[in-house]
Amino acid sequence: MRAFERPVGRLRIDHDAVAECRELAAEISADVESLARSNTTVSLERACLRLVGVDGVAGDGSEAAPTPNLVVDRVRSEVGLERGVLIPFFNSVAQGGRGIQATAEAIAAGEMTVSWPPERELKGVLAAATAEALTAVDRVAAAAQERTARIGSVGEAAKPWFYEIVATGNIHEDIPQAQAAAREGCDIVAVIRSTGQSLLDYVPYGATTDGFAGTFATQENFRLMRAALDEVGQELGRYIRLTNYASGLCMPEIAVMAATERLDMMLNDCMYGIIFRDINMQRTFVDQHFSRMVHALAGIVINTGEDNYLTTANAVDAAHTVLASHFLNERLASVAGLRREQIGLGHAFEIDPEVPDQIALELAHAQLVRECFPDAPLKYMPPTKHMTGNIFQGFLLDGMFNLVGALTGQDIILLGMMTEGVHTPFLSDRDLALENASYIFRGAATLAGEIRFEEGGDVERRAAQVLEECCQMLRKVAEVGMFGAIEAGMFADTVRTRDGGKGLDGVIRKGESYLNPIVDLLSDRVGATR
Amino acid sequence: MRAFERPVGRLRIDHDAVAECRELAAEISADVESLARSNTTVSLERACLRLVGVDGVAGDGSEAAPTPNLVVDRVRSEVGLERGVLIPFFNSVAQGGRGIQATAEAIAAGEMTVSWPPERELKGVLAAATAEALTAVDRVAAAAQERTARIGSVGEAAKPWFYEIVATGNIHEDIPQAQAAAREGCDIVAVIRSTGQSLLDYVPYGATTDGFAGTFATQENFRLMRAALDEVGQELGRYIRLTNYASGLCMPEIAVMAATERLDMMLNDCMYGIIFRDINMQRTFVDQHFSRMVHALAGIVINTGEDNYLTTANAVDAAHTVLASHFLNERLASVAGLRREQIGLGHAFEIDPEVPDQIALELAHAQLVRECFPDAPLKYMPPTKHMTGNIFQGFLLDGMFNLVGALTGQDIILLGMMTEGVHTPFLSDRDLALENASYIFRGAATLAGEIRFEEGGDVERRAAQVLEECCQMLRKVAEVGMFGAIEAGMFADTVRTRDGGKGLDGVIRKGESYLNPIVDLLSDRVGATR
Amino acid sequence: MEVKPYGDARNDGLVQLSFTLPVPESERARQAALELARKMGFQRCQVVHMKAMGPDFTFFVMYGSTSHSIDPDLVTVTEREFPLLTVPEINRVIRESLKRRLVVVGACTGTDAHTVGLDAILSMKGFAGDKGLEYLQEMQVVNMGAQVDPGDIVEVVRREQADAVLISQVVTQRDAHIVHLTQVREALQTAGERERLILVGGGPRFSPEQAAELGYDRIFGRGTKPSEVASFLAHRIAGPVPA
Amino acid sequence: MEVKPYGDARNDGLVQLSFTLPVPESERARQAALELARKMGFQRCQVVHMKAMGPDFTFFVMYGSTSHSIDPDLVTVTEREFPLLTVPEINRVIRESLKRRLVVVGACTGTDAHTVGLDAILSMKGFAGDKGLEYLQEMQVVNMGAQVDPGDIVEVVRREQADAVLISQVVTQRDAHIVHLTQVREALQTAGERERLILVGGGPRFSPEQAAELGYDRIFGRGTKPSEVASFLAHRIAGPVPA
Ligand code: B12
Ligand code: B12
Ligand SMILES: Cc1ncc(COP(=O)(O)O)c(C=O)c1O
Ligand SMILES: Cc1ncc(COP(=O)(O)O)c(C=O)c1O
Repeated sequence: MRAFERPVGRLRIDHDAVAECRELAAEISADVESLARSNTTVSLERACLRLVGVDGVAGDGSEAAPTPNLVVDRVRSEVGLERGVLIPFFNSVAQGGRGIQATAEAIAAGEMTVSWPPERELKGVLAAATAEALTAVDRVAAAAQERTARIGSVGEAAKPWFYEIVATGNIHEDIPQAQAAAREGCDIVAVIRSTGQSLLDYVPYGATTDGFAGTFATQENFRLMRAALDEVGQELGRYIRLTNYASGLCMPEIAVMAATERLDMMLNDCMYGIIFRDINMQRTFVDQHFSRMVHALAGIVINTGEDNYLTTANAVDAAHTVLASHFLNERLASVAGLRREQIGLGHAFEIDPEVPDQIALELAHAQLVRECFPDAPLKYMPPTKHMTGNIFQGFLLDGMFNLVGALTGQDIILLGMMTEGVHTPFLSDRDLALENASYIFRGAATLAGEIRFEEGGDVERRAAQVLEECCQMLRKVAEVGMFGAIEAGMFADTVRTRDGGKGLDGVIRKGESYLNPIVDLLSDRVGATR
Repeated sequence: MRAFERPVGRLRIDHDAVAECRELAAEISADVESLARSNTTVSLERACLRLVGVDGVAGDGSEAAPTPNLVVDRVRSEVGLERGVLIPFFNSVAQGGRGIQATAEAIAAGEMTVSWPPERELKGVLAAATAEALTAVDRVAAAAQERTARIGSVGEAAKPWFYEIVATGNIHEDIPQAQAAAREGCDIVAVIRSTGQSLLDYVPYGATTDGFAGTFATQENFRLMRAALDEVGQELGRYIRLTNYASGLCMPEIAVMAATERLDMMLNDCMYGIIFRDINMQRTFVDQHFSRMVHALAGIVINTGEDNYLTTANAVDAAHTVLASHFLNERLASVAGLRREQIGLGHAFEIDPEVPDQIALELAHAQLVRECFPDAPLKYMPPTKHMTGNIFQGFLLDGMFNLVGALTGQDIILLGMMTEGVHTPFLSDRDLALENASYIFRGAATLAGEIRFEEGGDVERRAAQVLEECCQMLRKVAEVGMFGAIEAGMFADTVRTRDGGKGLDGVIRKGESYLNPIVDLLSDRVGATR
Repeated sequence: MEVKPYGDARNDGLVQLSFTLPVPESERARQAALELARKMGFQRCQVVHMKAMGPDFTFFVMYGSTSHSIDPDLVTVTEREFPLLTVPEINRVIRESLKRRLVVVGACTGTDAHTVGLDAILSMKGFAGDKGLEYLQEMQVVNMGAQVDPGDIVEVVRREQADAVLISQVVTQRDAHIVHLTQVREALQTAGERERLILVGGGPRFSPEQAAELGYDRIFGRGTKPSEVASFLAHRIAGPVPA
Repeated sequence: MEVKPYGDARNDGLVQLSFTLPVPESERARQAALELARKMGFQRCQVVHMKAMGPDFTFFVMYGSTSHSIDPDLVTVTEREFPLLTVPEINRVIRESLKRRLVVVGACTGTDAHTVGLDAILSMKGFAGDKGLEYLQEMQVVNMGAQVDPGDIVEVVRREQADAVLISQVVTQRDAHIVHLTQVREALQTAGERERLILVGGGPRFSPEQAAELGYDRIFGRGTKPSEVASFLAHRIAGPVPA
């Protein structure tokens, strides 16, 4: 068996067209970038509070609310958020003198008022805030270093990395299942979230056992799973990666929690929330820019969500929309400071198996993405939409997905489950999926370096067509603008309006005197365009 | 989807080595050919009787014996078989004046004596025998014409042809299962035989329901199944092929029955019986030559059995033995008059899935066979030895087999069963296997024309190595001779001696005055080397 | 006539099973699996595959011959209780019965965000060759989309004076689909709207016979075609129509 | 403690099933499958896949939660009743107990021609890293090969004065393996040889607990290693040896 290799130059593609796509993406993203720089959101501000150490909940049961939410809400109502939450908050810290968490709890409980410091004290408060911000940002960077150190001592997993999902809803069932998966050969564990979490405008607290088809993303759940995977990784001599979802209304906060709990990868797309959760587009664009800076510093690899487009749109007709979105996601990721090797573009094997030449077409698509993004740790998603209750045929479809993944050198292989069309994965489904992938990669990975496609043949022609359509689409998007394109339903066949969807009321235009040392430090550290 | 194509020229192979292999095969086969021409067997003689119309059984239950056996036994004991059965038999016909079947029954019952005709009557008897032989041989040729006509009117199945096995042991369960398979997309039905039939020195009679893991090959079973497949083929607008096994102690008789019942393909190998059934090698070589002449005239495609080698030998180490045997089988087939397009060489996907690069190696082997035999209707056999009770993984393995079959343009695809490691196929196993193959061929067949292998890469190097080893092996076989090679266990890791095994007593050296108009006519018609 | 599963012969009763036991892989585990299969009524059981799933679990693939049989003629079947109508027929029925358009409100409720199934039924585009309900001239469709609160559904039902409510549920883990469908029914009941409405549920893991227990007028399962739903609605407002 | 199958939570009881019914594909067929699964003791059954297999049959894939449970501590297990010995230990035991070589006759009987399994046990080459019985200095092995008549086995047993007879059966359709193993035992009994012999059977579809019903001293199943068979033979001629 050869070592992992990213086969490039297997298809002759139009490199001028690729360059044009990148330029168009830059042009299109400009509006989004400036929107992201000129606005803040409640979640972004809460994330900053979390970074400096605010945590906990107040109240019980369904009355419970996270302290960061309560603080931001009070600042918003008493001071406004146009200038950010940190200065008013550190003003209170300075005034009360009881430290960060206690101050936050006091504000949350309504025991302290909040206010913008008077001009003469601003400098001192800013200095205090900046000092804490520095510590916070260092902590994020430290997580990246700890990861590197651990990989060095425990051992790195060989690529491609097999990625599996646990989804029992109960963190205490998730843990043994995740460990079992790692023991059978899984390299990356994703704990998928309970349905509905992404629409909550707060992050639940503590260890949870009551998710539906997924387990709530909480700091404690992150911590428990991280510890469990460190333990099993040690046992196996292979660092096991953990991933979750920085998306939904709390994208920035989840990003921050992931960074500090040393998660390794995060689902983090520039448009997923807009399209699939009807989250307001402005909210999403602001949040994603911040969360990506956090990921950049934390050494987290992001995974984009283009695969999802093909669950609502047709995978042949809409193949170019995936590629177009890749160029946009790439651009928005790099302006947020993510390095090429942190941009795990996501795509998928979603063509209906009834379509003639399905395997050849998938091969063309997967190789095209590889050719366009030779350095990206691509994340390849298995068939989902066309998985039925025929688990035998489904197992085979997953095998062909694995094969195409092997032939085209995809870095991250999300393993398909034969029961995808039925239920969230059983323990045994995951194990069988690993057997499937191990066989295919052991048997065929060497072909990644071997296979050539006929010049001007079907595979090459199909790739050329998709690239051409992608280029045309980006030209059109450049005309109508990013917002206009989404309003026109150009992605995933889904129409969203600029002011529609959830969470717009959480977007606040930054005032002239917006002050946020965390954002500033982050931008500087990761070299994000400011 | 493209039309079926046999991709050739995908691997750069040493064509001089291929030519040398063919020459060596001719050299090696010379002994076998002369053995086949200078001997006859009891089964060959019985087959001739069957061809001129002798049929039926005498006696009941376990005492029952087919009339052709009884006649040949009597001729052997009373006249000897050195000059063949036909002249003594037609001498009796002439004497008794009661027609062929009645004469046979009378001889069988001991009511008539048999003798070689006196010199002066010999010419007349020979003329009568020759007239009947002509009718018989015409009947065989007519079956070929009827097949062509039927295909013309019903419709031809598109290649590759999917081949499935029925094996209930009961012809009346076999029939609906075969029809169900055809309706789901199967193009060729094989009724496998009961265990042990190949060691019977007679062919059972009538419709049978008591086979073990297979149904007895009888003329009536052939007839019933042929009718059932003609019926379903008509319904589907696609001619459904029927196949069985011309091997074992009755190889010539089964060949004759198949020819007259219009079977379309026959398993018919030059060494299978020797190696896997411990049938005497002289018996086998004589029988196979005769049976192949029959197949040649009947337009039957033979399938050779090299795939079996890999069930006892290691599929990587012994890959070249398969290829070497192909050259021998090809040679012995063409000297028996089979046309290139009738020589369905058999090979198999039998490498242990635990072996690194298994898929790449299988691809190399399958493409190499394709390159060496560009015109052969290759028959590709699925994994059997490494199929376990893990039916999911087994289903995937079968899928990869289908894929390699699609990429290398194999003509005949014997569909793997996910339950190969468990039981003879269930109705549903066959249906799932067809779904598997349909998906893979629909999705990937176009790649057969598209894929190239890196020059000097692993696939090409592996193919070169196998060809080189094959050539070396044939050189060695040429040294020790065919008999010596088998005695040395060079095929399938199995040792057999020249005089060992079953059935040697049924081999008779032809006398100077051996007379057999059927053999003569057959040889002439098919252009077999005499 | 009683029948049994068919492996490769009439009434051989052969069934394939797979499951995991929380028992470490061992001969004991194998025997436990065999014994469990026997309790289920299987005879001549075989464990054809056994594999450790980590130190605590074992996965099995088995074959066995069931001792149970079934008479297909005696099972109760919720056959489609309404005729399938063409688009013009449905439009005519609505026009004649209501003298106005039929108002349909659809939603994925609870935390379920799987809209593809509901859209397949409602949207112009439709499903499997059928146009969706929006295509019917005499239907006015309000598609509320994903993750809609029962309270919001009640509100829209009132505002739009809906005649029919269509609820989709795809996620079934820990019976989410049952819980959520029940919540909508209860909210409509509390609001006094249930009785006058045609209440329909659907999703891939539902079975029509669940309608009664859920308090719905009709439940549709996987592979439902829009024309079936439209025909059912027409049937309900008009009573059975002559073919 | 009683346990149930584990899908993705303790004791959820989830089991996957597949089978074919001789009923044309229809809603009736689906209900028949569900009802049959209920008879087997499954609850919350789902037909997740249903496909016509020709006009007369329907194939189903199902999931259901079994109401049965099992206490793995209470199942009877045929644990290996003899210790595993090394090659020198086995040779020593034979030497000491018999003062001569142990004579083993092996055959695939009846119409069975699957010799790979028997060869795996007997031949030098062995299986899964173990050498076969031929490798043991103190064993004298006669491998009679495929499709051997019981009568021929008796003859060779007498001629060679065999101590042990090893019979392989791979084909199981219509219980061929049971029939053939029984024929050999009966032939040996009739010949008066059974009692003084160690009679061993083997093949992939056998289970050790079948020894009693078949009248064999030991039955070995799939994946048997030569060393297990050799250890068993040593154990039998010497009685248990101290480890
Ligand atoms: C597409 C898809 C998604 C898309 C949804 C996009 C969208 N806008 O709908 C995306 C990627 C966003 C997604 C996300 C998730 N998904 Co999802 N998804 C699927 C998938 C692949 C296909 C579903 C589909 O579109 N089917 C096609 C439609 C046409 O079929 P249908 O829904 O059955 O609808 C038909 C009938 O059921 C019926 N019908 C349906 N509704 C109604 C309503 C009425 C009134 C009527 C009359 C009829 C009717 O008519 C339709 C036409 O015939 C399935 C797996 C699969 N292959 O089934 C998983 C699946 C449904 N998802 C699942 C899960 C768990 C999730 C997540 C919760 C995972 C997570 N925790 O992140 C998320 C979150 C979603 C949420 N909050 O609900 C699970 C559910 C498991 C279970 N049984 O509980 C599945 C089964 C995958 C799995 N095995 O884990 N998913
Ligand atoms: C190789 C093979 C063949 C080869 C056999 C070559 C040879 N010289 O043995 C060939 C190609 C000739 C062949 C032919 C047939 N085969 Co076959 N064959 C197989 C195959 C692929 C592998 C068997 C094997 O070698 N396993 C490897 C060995 C090492 O394992 P094992 O036999 O289980 O042996 C181990 C243990 O069981 C045990 N053991 C076995 N015997 C003994 C004896 C003793 C005393 C002891 C202690 C232990 C022991 O120890 C061994 C080592 O661990 C299986 C399918 C499969 N994947 O299992 C089908 C299979 C066994 N064959 C089958 C059939 C039906 C046939 C045919 C009858 C088909 C036909 N009608 O033409 C023919 C005829 C053979 C005949 N007359 O018996 C069926 C049997 C179905 C059933 N359950 O009844 C199978 C299961 C395939 C299928 N699903 O249809 N076959
Ligand atoms: C980019 C991205 N974010 C988030 C999610 C998870 O969605 P949610 O947590 O909103 O249900 C997904 C699901 O696949 C995704 O692809
Ligand atoms: C060439 C050949 N002949 C015959 C057979 C069938 O063997 P038998 O009928 O002798 O069991 C096979 C089995 O695969 C075969 O490959």
